[in-house]
Amino acid sequence: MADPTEIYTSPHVLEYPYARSTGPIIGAFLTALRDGKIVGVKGSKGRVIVPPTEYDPDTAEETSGIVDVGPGGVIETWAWVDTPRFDAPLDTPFAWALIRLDGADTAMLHVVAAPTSDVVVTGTRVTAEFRPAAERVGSMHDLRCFVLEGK
Amino acid sequence: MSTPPPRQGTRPVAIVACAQSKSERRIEQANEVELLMPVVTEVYANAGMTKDDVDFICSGSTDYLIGGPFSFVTALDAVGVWPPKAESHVEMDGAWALYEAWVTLQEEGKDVALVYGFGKSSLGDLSRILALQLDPYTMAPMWPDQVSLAALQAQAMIDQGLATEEDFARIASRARHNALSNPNAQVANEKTMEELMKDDYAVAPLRRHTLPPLSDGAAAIILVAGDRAYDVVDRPAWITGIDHRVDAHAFGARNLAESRSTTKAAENAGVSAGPVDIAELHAPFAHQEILLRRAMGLNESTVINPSGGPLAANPLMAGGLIRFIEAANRIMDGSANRAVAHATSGPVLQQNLVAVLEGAS
Amino acid sequence: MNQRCAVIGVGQTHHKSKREDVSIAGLVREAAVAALEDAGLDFSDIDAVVVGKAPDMFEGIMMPELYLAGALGAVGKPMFRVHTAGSVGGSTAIVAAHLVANGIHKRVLTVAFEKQSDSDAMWALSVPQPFSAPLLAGAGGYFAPIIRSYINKSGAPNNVGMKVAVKDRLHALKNPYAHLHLPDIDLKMVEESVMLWDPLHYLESCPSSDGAAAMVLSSEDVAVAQEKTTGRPAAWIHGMAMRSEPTMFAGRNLMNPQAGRDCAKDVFAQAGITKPRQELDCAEVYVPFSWYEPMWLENLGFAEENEGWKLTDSGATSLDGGDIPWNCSGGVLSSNPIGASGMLRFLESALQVRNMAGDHQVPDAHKALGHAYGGGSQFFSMWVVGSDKPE
Amino acid sequence: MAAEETAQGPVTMLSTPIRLDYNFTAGVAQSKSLRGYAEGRFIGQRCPVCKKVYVPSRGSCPKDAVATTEEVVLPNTATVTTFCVVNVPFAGQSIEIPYITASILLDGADITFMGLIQGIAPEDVEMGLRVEAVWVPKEELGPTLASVKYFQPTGEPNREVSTFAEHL
Repeated sequence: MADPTEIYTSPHVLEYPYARSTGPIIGAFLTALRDGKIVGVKGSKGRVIVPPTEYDPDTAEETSGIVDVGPGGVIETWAWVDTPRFDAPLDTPFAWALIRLDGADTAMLHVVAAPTSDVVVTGTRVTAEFRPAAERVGSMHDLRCFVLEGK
Repeated sequence: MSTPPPRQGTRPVAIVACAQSKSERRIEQANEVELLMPVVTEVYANAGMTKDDVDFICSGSTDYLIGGPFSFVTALDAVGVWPPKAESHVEMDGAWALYEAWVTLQEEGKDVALVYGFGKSSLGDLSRILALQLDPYTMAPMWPDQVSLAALQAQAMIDQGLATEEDFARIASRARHNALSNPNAQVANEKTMEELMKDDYAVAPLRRHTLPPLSDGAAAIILVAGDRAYDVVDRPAWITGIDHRVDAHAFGARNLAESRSTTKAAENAGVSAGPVDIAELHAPFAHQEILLRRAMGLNESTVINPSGGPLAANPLMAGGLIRFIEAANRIMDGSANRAVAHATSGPVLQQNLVAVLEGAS
Repeated sequence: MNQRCAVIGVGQTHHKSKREDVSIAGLVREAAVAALEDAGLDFSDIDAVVVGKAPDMFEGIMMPELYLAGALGAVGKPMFRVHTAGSVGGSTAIVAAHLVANGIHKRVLTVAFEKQSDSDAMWALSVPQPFSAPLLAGAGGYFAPIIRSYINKSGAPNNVGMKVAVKDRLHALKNPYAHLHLPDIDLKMVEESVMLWDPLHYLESCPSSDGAAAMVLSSEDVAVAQEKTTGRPAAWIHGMAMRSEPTMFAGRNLMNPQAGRDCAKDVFAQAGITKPRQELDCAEVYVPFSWYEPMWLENLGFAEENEGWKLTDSGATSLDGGDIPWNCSGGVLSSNPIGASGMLRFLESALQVRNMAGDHQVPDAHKALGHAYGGGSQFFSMWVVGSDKPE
Repeated sequence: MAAEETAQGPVTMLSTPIRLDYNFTAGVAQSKSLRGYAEGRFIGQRCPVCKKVYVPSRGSCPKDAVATTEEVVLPNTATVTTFCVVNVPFAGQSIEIPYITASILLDGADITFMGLIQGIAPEDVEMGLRVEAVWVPKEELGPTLASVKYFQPTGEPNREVSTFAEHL
């Protein structure tokens, strides 16, 4: 007989390979990443939004005009991860950071690879490090990480 | 009795009864129905009502906590929507379900509403689940976890000179102390700021004590419109102001160290129109309390999170509604005259709801 | 309702199985921008945004309205997210309308959507749950046995469902936004389509669509002003209601749920309607599987019990000469972006009484019903709209 | 992704696989039903208010909103109240199509649940068909409704639909 007080538990996996159509603006951004570049889009009053969206997030007005930004930029804020989660973009200690790319008016979320936490501070200049062209498919992961400029 | 006039709407609405489960890291013996049913039963008992007294029911929950569609549907089995009831559900914290109920009770003839929220954070990997709230093209594919995002916000506050790591620890110390007198709290102890500062970083600059616990829990409230509230309780907690606002999702496009949505909601709710005795702030991470307090313009005379707040117990989807309960209980028992309840949703405080609760003079 | 509330603008996307030309934000903006243009307003004029959609697993985004806040002009405003299963599009419209009718806001944008092609609705609705047998086979697997019960009980001829399937697809040919355009549709084509969930043929079932719907709801003063500005009439809400009952309980009437009957009774009482078939000019009713037309004809009081199929059979529900046309837009059987499907019913009822439905317009329609249901036929939302202001 | 690598046109699609791992808990009431399956029998629960028997029970009477605590062991025999023949393929499906799913009303129960019917040709199934549960071999029994392999006809005459109309 089964244990009359046992509470049954069971693993449950929810898994699906979502495939998302990007539309032209996000498509242009991902295409640029695949080509080893970063682009933004012009929003209301000409401010440059990165990553680009079809709309200016503050006014909802339609955006237009893809512009090149980066590959260098400045750390606006950061969070140092000593023990990366299994699903983190890097498996060695790194920083999540909001990075304002040169030519952009908004900051983008990505990761910064650095040897130690003390070299990652707000205001630090970083530059994009892409994966090799053959590995790039048109996703955020084409941009492997940012690294400290000149290091 | 002189019922305080509401700033929004035309009909005064009050919280008259509350119930909540004790928050726990993992409630294995209860599925959602079993978690919710005692809470709903208790709130009816506290109000001296039955399900037949209720004109409207609204709940808040999310499918992703359980990993299957329609989790709110099975939860209805705990509520007894028979004969059929006017009922609705928001895929938001229960605090927004309360908002919808408050709107519904503005209509004459709809006098009593049941509101509930429930969530079990223990079933999955909450940080990974919450990453699915992020922009699906440019953020979610990197699976940023909620602690790291909160740390970005905390660092922005430090950089802007708004807070220090010691401030965060002081808040956590006070929250745990306050939680000692809260029977529903999960994290309650006496630790000084100095002791807490010895904690490791979870994600720098956030040390472990600045993080909320993972909680399973449920909460329920009965709202009554008009003078009928006095039939239920001597001192109803009148909702004299309530508003909610959302910020841009692209948090690289806003100053993470401020919360414009909170400021606007607090203005519309009339927070500064009188002294605030206590405020229950839905600040899951310690630094967010400082941020929210600034955003609402609360001064030193306001007691913040006397229950211990989300740092002591934080069941997702019920956490905001519990802030209403903790604030309302202090109006109903006479220990406060004017209280603020706040709820948040989305990454790094994207969406915020603020309400002012008052007792009759 | 404390105050009058009107629909002053509507917008919808072209519904397709895959809208591969847009992102999710692009899809919802298409409907929202169209609704604002119809209303003669801008995003900046809007006081609050109410979003509805069905389970988040369809798109794999938890609470996607958070990500959509900027796309929908909600930043700095109240934004609300409703989820009441398949009825959500209707419930969302009602939640939005309450904000106006109960005096909280003057101009509310409400949007519902589904981008099902990002995943697969059959998968999302049939995710095997622990401890249960893997028998679920989408919504059809749930509803087909109930339909069999109805056929048995009512004594309806077997081809009534097929007649609904043909009629709604003929209607869809007159609606440029509809997903399915089947110019050669006839009974034979339906009969020869695969029997997916016996007794339901493939063509008696709804498609899976990408699409969005949006409406601008306003207070009376704004509606009157915008009618003058745009030259387009408003649709006035005469009644609205929601009802729910549990998924399963002993003695539950699955074919004719009490919650649906109660909801209809409430909404018709508010609108002063005692004989819906006579007093309404048309209805947009959530019929995802053909046989739900005769079943809902009974549930909503258009026909006596076991008599609903006779209305369908006689052609009474056809735009082509029927006295009470149902689903002139083609209905859910012709377009089914699940989260938006209910709102499309509400939206199409408003279009009819505004006399703006184009080729699928019921001549001179003054009063129409919008209806949605969801879950295990347990969540209902309905409204009645009219071309005249309610008393 | 392969297509994108070969054709270097603009990117229009993004693949975002999502996997979430959960540890589902059945709770007290459902565990009682599940324990029954592990023992090869149906355990229902009776509502203390309306006295109706729920199987499987989720711990409450959805109508009366009270906990159902009294256990009721139910037999293997049942009536098919209604059914459909599933002939639609979909992702994650584990049974070969076509198959029959039926609303199963166990003798002594007051609600139906979905079950698989085998041992009869689809065209011969009718409302009111009498069936019995066939369990998986004893060593394969587990706390899951999947312990019921399927239901098969008992050979008894069909029940009149009018005798179970309240369950439709």
